[in-house]
Amino acid sequence: MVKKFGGVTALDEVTLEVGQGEYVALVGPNGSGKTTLINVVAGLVKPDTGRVHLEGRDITHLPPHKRARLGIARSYQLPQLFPDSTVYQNALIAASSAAPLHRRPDEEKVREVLESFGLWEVRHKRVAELSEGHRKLLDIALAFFQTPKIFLLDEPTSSVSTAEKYKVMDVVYENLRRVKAAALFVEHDLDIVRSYAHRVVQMENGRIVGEYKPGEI
Amino acid sequence: MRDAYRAAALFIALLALMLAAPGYPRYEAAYALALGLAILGAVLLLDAGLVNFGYGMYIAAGAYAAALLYKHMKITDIAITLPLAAAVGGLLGFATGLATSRIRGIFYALMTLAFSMVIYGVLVKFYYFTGGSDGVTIARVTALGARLGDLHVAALAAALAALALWFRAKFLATALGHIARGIRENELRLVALGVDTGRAVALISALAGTWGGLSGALIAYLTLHVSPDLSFWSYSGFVVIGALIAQAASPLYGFLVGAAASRALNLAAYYGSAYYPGAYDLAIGGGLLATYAAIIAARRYATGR
Amino acid sequence: MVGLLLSLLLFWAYLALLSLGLQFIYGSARVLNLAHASFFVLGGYLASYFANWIPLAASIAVAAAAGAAAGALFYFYIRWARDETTQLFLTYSLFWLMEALFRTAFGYGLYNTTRQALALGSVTVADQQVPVAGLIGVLAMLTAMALLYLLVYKTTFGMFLRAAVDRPDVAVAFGVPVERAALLGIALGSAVAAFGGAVSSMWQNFSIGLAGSLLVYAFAAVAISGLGSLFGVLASSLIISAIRSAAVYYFPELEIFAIYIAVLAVLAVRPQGLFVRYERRV
Amino acid sequence: MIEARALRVRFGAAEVVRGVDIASPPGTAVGLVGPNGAGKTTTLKAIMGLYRHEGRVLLDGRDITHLGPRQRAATGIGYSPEDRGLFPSLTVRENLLVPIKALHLPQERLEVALQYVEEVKRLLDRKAGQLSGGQQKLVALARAIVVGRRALLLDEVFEGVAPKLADTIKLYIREYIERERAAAILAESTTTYLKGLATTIYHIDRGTITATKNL
Repeated sequence: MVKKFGGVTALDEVTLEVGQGEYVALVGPNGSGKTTLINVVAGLVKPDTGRVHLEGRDITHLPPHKRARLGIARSYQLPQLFPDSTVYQNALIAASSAAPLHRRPDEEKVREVLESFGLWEVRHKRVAELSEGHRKLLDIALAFFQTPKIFLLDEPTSSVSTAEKYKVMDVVYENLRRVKAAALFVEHDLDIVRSYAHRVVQMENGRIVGEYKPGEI
Repeated sequence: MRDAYRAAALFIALLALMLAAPGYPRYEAAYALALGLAILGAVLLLDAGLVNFGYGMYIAAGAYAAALLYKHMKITDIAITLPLAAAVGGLLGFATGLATSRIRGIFYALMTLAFSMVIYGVLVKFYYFTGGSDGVTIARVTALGARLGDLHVAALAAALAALALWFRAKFLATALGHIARGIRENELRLVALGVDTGRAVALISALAGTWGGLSGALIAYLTLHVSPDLSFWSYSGFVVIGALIAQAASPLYGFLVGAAASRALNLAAYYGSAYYPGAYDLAIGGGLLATYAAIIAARRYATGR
Repeated sequence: MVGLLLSLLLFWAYLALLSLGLQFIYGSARVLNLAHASFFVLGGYLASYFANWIPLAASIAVAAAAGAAAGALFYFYIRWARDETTQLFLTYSLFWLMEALFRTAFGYGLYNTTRQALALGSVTVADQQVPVAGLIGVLAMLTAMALLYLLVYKTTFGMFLRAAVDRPDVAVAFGVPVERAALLGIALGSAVAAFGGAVSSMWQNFSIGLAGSLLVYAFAAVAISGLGSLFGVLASSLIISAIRSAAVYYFPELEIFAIYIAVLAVLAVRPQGLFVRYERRV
Repeated sequence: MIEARALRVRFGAAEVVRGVDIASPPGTAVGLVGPNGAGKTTTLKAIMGLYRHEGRVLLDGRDITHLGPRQRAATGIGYSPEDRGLFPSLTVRENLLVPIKALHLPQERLEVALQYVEEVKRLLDRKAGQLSGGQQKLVALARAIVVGRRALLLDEVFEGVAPKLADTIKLYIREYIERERAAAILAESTTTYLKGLATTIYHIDRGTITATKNL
């Protein structure tokens, strides 16, 4: 996989595989291509050369919305929410993306997902009034209405206080295990990486420069 | 079931109004309800954040469908013309929806405005088919053979308005209704959640066009005359003002409030133009400015508190 | 044949003068003005009005100056628009308010300077009588284009304009007077529009309702060229003029219809327009 | 000497910078290090006057809090934004000329910048939008030097840059601030390239300085 922006080589011959239910952490300095790799897998960015496969099927040319339906879920470093709506309405919109257009979205599932992410108590709050931790959790929870096969987490704990970091990660992982989804997550905090990753991949200047077990870092 | 009861209650209330009101006020009330169907259509698009400045083209599509069925084939039965008018409006809505599936904001407003002016041009220039700028006059309206008087058409307007209320309640509750809000607030995230927003816009446009077509047919049967002006700027201007007021007034009943306000503004302009030639232009320009400023002020007051 | 060619050139000049200002204002202040055609029409009205008392050239200059003043007023009006939707409603309302102004100030008459244009006489080209006014029109368009090009690419003010449009947030930190650049950009764009209206009043009637139909043509030119490119709009105006000449020759009713088929074709293939690099995607 | 005292920045209800104190004496550079979202960029933008802020900003002891970004640049503060922020459709020469013309700086500032960042000499006639990431970093540094007679505010200037080029940039910055007695604040997510350049590292997390280490 190679991806260039103007003169910048964002991804240089990157090959990466994430197994069924495996949690892989991507580490490396800013600008080493981690977010670009996630955007390529999510379909936001087309690679210059190289393929993207999901369970053996080549999805390189599928648009983002088709990939999401196949089970590629993602979250964002800066939470991407529906700003003028409440938490409950955000969840309804996400539930509607998985429902037939003429039917009502599954409000039982809305309650289930919000409860499993500890957001049920704040469901009537407007998104602007949420704490940073809750915004992060909602951003991730929205992707759980498509029953993900693999979850692309872009710095799930950035700008969240250290106390809340582990609370956020526990909730995320409890839900990933529930749906038996794999995870590819970008993380700077090595303690988080050590406690949650099966495998650690180090990137620098668009290249994979090393793979380690969590204990080795 | 609550939606059905609510719609039935509205129908009975409106029917009573139509029976009680004398000739001219009844005509105005029925016209406002007909306009309400169009404003509902425009609100569906506003739900998705799409400001359609050419909405009049869907009204014209429905009105001319009814009028030309009469002019060329002498068909006057609403059991045939109403569904056809709705279908023609819906098709036009779907086509414009596809053409604008990836266009948003000012480009969308300008593109829809341009489409309506193209259709206005076609209606004016294909004289031998459309009657040109003189338009088409409808002599009779019937239902299953029976001739309809203006009271019957007013009752029809009440029934369609009730149907519109039922539809609005359903739309707000269905996935497509929530997806429309998602397109307005964060379309990129919606795509990442698995929604083909281009197709959703085309569907919403088709629904908007269908209601526009119905509105057009009803207006044709109320005024018994159609002209290309329905697709001209000024008509769409009044629809946009009504839709803005509707969106601000209430998600469910807004289209009725917007219709009343927009019709009142139109009448004020009509009577004002006797004293001041620019009354229509001022009504639209000034009306829109005042409405938008009021909405911004109200929103800022609500969030600012 | 020369007649057809002249009408093609005249409409090209007419449409380019109208669309250049619209494009220049978007290029210098990120404002897409729905009421832009009204500034063009204002120029036509004013030139026709003043031409009854002062020489044609002077009345065109007065019209252009009035356009610049109106543009400056428009800048202070549009500054309130923090987002694209507000900009849309403010400019759409302005269109109607200017229609009301035209109706009251100029009434329902036909305004033009054809009488003064005839006085300029005509020239024989390939044994065809070609009115001097037409040549002046085309010349005016090319001059306006050249002046705008020189201003944007060869002057310090032009450099500030381009920097302010590329990155307004960063330009401020390097001393670029972003607000003043937008004010002057809008005033100049409106002056070009009024100038265009004034010049084309030599062969075009100005009356109530013209601004509405003109915007449909100007938007087609901007949609085909893509937002912001001056050269692009010059080329797209020529394309549209050619389509119009062909349509008027074969199916007069289909003229505007054919133009918008072209617009749809371009948007389907290159949504950001033929002459613009970056994609204006969703 | 560029200083920020009790700097506070608020976006709506959220306070993003919660009382930050930073000082960089002339001839030295200091680092502002923290993870993404810690408030590094907001702090630099506030010092540059791009965001309204509480607290005071001083240059060589003079209080410039009341000045807007344009006037602060005119006092000699050069800024390189987080995403390099060049003007893509302008040539490199024009990118450097914009502040000179807009702030009425002496023409020599261009030569000064090219003297310290030599590579940029070869790029003057190219469109800034078509340069590689590394080249854009160099031009952004040069443009900051053109304005930055008294201080440089450099946001993630080493981010995503190959090690060899990062060392070159480090050399240019150190040479400039020492010879010209200018101050510098470098916002970075790690300290890797700040060793041997910054005398003090301010660690920042969620809008507050959590630790200050002298290297």
